[in-house]
Amino acid sequence: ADRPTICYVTFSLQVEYFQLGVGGAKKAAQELGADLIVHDPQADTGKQVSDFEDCIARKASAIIIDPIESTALAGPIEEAGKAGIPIAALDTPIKSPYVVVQLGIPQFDASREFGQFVSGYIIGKMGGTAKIGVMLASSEVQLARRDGFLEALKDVPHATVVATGDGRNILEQAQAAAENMLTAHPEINVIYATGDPQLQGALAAAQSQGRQIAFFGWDDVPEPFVKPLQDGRIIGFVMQKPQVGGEMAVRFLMQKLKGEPIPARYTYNPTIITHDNLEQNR
Amino acid sequence: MEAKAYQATKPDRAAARPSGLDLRARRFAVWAVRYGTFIGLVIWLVAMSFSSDYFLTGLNLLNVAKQTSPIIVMGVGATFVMATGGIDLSVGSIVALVSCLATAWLADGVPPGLAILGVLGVGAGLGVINGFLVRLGIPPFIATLAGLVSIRGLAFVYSNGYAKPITDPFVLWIGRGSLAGVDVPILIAAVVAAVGMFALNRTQFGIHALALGGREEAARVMGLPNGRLKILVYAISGGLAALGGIIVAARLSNGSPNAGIGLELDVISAVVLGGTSLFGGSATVLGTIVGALFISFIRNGLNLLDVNPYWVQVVTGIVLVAAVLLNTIMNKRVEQWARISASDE
Amino acid sequence: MEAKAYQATKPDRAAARPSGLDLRARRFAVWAVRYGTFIGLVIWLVAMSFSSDYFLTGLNLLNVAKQTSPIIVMGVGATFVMATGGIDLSVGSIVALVSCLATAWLADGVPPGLAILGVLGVGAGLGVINGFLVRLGIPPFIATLAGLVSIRGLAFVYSNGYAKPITDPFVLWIGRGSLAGVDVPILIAAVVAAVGMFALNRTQFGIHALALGGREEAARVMGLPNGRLKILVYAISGGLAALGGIIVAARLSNGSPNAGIGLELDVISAVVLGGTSLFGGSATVLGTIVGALFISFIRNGLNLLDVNPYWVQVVTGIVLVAAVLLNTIMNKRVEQWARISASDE
Amino acid sequence: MTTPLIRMENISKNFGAVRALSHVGLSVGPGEVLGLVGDNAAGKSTLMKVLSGAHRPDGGTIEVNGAAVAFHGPHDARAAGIEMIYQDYALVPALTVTQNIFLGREVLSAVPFLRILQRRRMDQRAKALFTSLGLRVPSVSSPVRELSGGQQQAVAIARAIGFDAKLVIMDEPTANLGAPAIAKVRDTIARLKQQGVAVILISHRLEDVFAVGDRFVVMKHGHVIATRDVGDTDADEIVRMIVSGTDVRKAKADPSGVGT
Amino acid sequence: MTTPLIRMENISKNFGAVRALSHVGLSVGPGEVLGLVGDNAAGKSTLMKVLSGAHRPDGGTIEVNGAAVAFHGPHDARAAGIEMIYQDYALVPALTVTQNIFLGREVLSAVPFLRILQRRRMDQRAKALFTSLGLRVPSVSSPVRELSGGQQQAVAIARAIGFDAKLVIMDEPTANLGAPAIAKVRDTIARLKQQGVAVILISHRLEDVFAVGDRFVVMKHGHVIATRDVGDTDADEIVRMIVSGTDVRKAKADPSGVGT
Ligand SMILES: Nc1ncnc2c1ncn2[C@@H]1O[C@H](COP(=O)(O)OP(=O)(O)OP(=O)(O)O)[C@@H](O)[C@H]1O
Ligand SMILES: Nc1ncnc2c1ncn2[C@@H]1O[C@H](COP(=O)(O)OP(=O)(O)OP(=O)(O)O)[C@@H](O)[C@H]1O
Ligand SMILES: [Mg+2]
Ligand SMILES: [Mg+2]
Repeated sequence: ADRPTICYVTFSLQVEYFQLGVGGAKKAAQELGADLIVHDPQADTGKQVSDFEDCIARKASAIIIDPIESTALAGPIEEAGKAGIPIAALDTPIKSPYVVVQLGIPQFDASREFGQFVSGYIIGKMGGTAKIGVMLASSEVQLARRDGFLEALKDVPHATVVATGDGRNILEQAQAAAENMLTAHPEINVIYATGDPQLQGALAAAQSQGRQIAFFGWDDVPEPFVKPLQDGRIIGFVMQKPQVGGEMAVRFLMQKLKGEPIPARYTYNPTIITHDNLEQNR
Repeated sequence: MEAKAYQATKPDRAAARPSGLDLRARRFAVWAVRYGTFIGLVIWLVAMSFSSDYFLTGLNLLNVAKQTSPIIVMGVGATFVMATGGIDLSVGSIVALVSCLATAWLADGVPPGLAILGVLGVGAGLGVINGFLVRLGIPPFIATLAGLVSIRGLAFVYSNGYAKPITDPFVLWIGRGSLAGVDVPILIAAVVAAVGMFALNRTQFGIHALALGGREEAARVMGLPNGRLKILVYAISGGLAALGGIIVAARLSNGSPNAGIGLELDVISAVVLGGTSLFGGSATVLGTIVGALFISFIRNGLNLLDVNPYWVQVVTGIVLVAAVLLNTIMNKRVEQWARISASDE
Repeated sequence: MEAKAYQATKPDRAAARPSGLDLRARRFAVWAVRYGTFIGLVIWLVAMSFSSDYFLTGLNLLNVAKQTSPIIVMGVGATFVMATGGIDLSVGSIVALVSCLATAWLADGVPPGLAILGVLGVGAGLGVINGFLVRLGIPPFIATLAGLVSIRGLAFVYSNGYAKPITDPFVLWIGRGSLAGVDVPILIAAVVAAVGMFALNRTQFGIHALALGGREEAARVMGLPNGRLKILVYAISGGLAALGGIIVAARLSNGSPNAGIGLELDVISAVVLGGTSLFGGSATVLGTIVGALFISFIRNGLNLLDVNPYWVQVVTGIVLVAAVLLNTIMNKRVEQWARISASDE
Repeated sequence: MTTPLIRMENISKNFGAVRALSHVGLSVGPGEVLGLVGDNAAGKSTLMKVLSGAHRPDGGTIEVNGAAVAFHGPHDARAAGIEMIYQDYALVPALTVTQNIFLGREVLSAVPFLRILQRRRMDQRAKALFTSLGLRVPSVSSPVRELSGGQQQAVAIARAIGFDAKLVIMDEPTANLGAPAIAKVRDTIARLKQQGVAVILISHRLEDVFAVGDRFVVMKHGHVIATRDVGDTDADEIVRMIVSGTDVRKAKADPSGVGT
Repeated sequence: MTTPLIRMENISKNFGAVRALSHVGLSVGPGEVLGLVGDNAAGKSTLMKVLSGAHRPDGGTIEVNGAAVAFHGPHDARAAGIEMIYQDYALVPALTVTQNIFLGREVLSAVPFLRILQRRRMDQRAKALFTSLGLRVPSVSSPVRELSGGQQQAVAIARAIGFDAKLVIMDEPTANLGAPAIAKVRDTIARLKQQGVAVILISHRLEDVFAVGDRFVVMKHGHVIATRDVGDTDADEIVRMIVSGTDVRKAKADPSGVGT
């Protein structure tokens, strides 16, 4: 009972982004002398609630949650709060007095900013005309990334979204969907992908069809994206640095457990990675 | 060709009379195998209570019971389907569609009671379609596999992929409230299980479903309404899947087209673990409850032990095989072995 | 009780002799139903080529063929399993494990040839375990369902959840290269299909698998090695799932524990659509190829038409049911009807 | 002639191109034991399945006690007092003896709509039934799967005759039976006859019909060829008719009828 | 006495608590037709399944032409020239006539290891087989499912006697058959006998054994009770032994043997 136990209920460890977040938290926990327990609900909301409840049952000192669907957790969070367990929420904000700190990037705002970056590219390098394909997956976060992007795009009248593909966050599905989309729309010259598998699938599809397309996308820089960035196929890329979120969540919770004051919100701005700043961000 | 003669090397079994001790041991073995899953559950509970301080707390047990309640509700439906020798793969998708529909209707101001009745009707209606296809002669696996794919597609079409929050207090109460000190999901599961148990063992419908699964041709010539029975069991399964969907949505305060992915496999595993035959003719609702709790407690226990979550999956699969092996194969062998000693008495 | 007498109202069927035209129409109907899926595929191809300019391009057709090749490869294995009356739900998970293993081994400097042989061995070995469990008497659905859960768990344990890129040029060539102008995945699928067709129809093994599925007891008393046959078909299915896993990993240049989720359902759908019986005894590799292409072309066509991707799922399920309905039910009815006219001749 | 218990007239039935029955007539009086004989594929089983409601005829009429009836399924025929003992017994192996005996006509409690079984009542009645029939089973609550072949047959017989049947149809009840078991079946038939129950016995063993039957009906190729009182014929004549497919007496009287 | 074709000695077999066979002996000479009779559950089918390799005995020896053999499965027994026609024919409905006939002993091409079927060759041999046996099927490449019961029996018979069998076992081949079909089975047995093939015929119809058999073997409760040459006995004596379970002649000679 000397060492505090922090429960980390992630989104899905099947996605590298969340693994990095867990990595950051592990680092901080080791440094600060806390036990970190990781639960992986595999993107299943029901399992996430169960895992969260298991954390309450095992009397964790604090809980970090990366919500799959923010509304689903209202009940268990209240339970935890009443049991005196402080909670940190990553990525997706949760309205609850028991969530002592919210960490992450405001997805809609960040994607609108990124959309402005894309608009700049379209106006500057493509004469303001672009046929855009969007590759997404139906999760709350990724839909927000699409909506923010579309908001920014309204300022470029000749840039139109001609097709949308659902990659379901599964690489094979994403690649098949992208292949079909590119076949049906030979005019597409820009692709915006709201997550790793979607971007990777679209890249592979374009490569197999030998198409010249400007790629923009989200999340992290796994190995497969380095070369396309160097080759200039990926023009811009939002790197969220999820490690920061995981690490800071542990730090804030430890402070909270010691009774120190902490901020209610902690936002960090994502970096837009391009060909030029790739090396300093790896 | 080999030319080795059989020798009468084996001892003359029928002549070897077991001693009294031997007899008691045999009786115990039969009993142990028959209630294998139940005993497995008890052993697991005891072992876990020694391994983790948090396991045997009221809070944890209640949590697990709540988590299991949708599986129990849907498992009762699946028990009836399997009693007739069928299978229903579409229940997870019905959960998704129902949770989206209920959320949308509630948001449109439909009174909660009406919305709930409405989605129960939708679930039962989808079950009727499944049953009708099975009655036409499509193998249940295929008919409900098509349902699995199409119905989830409908959930996505209807919700456009978005999950939506539920704010209606009555529905939220279904998911997280309590009545007379008992959590509502647990209460619902208990009522459904009790009604299911009664219907299977004590009503004409239950016997007819078992007869249909036991030998369809005999049921037919005895004048049972096989076609109607098939439609009925799938309708029950669909309706209970909808009820499960309401519980899931209420527990998550959220209607999502991603709800219930893979839930059909949990439900089928629970029913089979409970001892219901995949080939029909023999079914037990009580077993289904034990099977569902077994799966949940294994996950919960491994979680509390901080086992790598990936290993939990591996272990779950192995336990499934081991339990079924015990239930079906050993059961036969041991019962035969015991019959020897019984007739020796 | 009703008291209405039967009247000889129905025309005397055996007496009504069909005209020549009628006969030709009947023969056509039989033929149409027997090759229902194939005709469905052709009609779909023609309809799509009118609806979308991009459909009938070499690029698109090749794309679809490439996308379909892992399903065809795995479908050949599943065809053998279903010939014996079994089912294999574990193939999607084998794809995941194999893709992780191969990627890791390649990263460790194992020569690609060796790594491929190694994972083929792993796939076949897992199949042997499946087959062994089935032989012990566990229903195939349960044995391989446990495999589905456990093997994907192993993939996550092994990879720790991380997807890793593949850079080995030989393996990448398998996914994206071509040989004599033909894409390698298509080539592999063609070779596997040809060997499978030959093995099913022209070898002792194929006939024995069909006999086992057709009537197990008869196969036993005729001295067929039923136990060994079961292990063999699941080993083949596992090995071909591993081969499918290599193609998938190579095509995606990536080994991921998430690969192949739900692939088993696509594979089973393709086999059933092709006309192989879920109950064993009758199987066709050619049909499986047609079934796999049918599913892929439906998805592809609807995508090209910019149909909401969610509707694609709904339609896929409906097509599955419709095709199986046509294949099994109508087939029987129409063939019986045609036999009447045949015996009238 | 008094009204027969059952009168079938002009019954026809086709399976695809196979004409299993063409314009067949048959009647049975109360307490009469009728032996239905004929070569394989003569249509005996099909005719009896029509009578027990398992098949619907393509044409023809059925009368019970002079009133025309239409059977929409085995249920209707059983309600009319017609029971059939199937060759494979048509028992459900996983259900108990009692459950099998009452299958499709369970004794229900008075609670409306709910169709709740009165299990103890049914068990008692099943036990009483076996006692009254002089048949023995280990326990009425053991699954039929665990019974021997002979015991299973006893259950099938009890089910058929335990519910005030007016007519019991037996499809080859003695095939595969040894001599002692055959004797028991004969006893059962004789007892039924005494109680005024009519019996139709399909059998390839003519000696069974000679032992307990009143009348032969000979079928071939979906037609009734001839009818003979047991006292008025011998095995030789019946076999000749089964093989030739013609009524030998008519044939003698009218040689043009031979070789139809 | 010359070496018999088959000699079984001291064969025992238990199923759980049921002692199906206890120390049974039996021998058959070449070309001999042996009628194996007995009440239900006497152990006839079990004994024959031991001989055809379908069951392994718990003890005892089997000799073929004087040499001891051990059958590890039906395959071994068939290789030794022992064929069995099962009561349900043991055909695979979905396979063709040819495929059924050659099931388990397919004609393979010379390519090593690959076990490729010579389909045309097998079709031809199957056709020739049916011609030589005087049996008829519509086409050797039609699935057995589409054949009538009689045609299916023809396939089962052809499979059993088409491969130089030394002994053909028939388990109740005439149950459920009409008179004309029974005559055909008798003809088949007579033809086999002429060719020097031994036949063991299990039948509840004693007249079949009297018509074509040489010797009766009577079983009861897992024991062989008596053996009689056909010329040396009558139906009455056999039936009495089947029912009583004792050898009536021995019983007369030694009254203490009665009522065992
Ligand atoms: N369900 C069915 N479908 C198609 N044909 C059938 C069906 N039932 C019977 N038949 C055919 O109808 C004819 C009469 O068959 P049925 O079974 O009535 O003969 P049976 O006199 O009972 O012969 P057996 O003595 O062999 O039992 C046969 O040609 C048979 O093949
Ligand atoms: N596979 C088995 N498992 C358990 N018991 C069996 C099995 N096969 C046969 N028996 C039992 O062995 C005994 C002998 O049966 P068997 O089938 O050899 O008799 P039979 O003489 O062929 O009788 P029938 O004339 O009825 O065919 C019976 O008591 C039977 O129940
Ligand atoms: Mg019949
Ligand atoms: Mg027998």
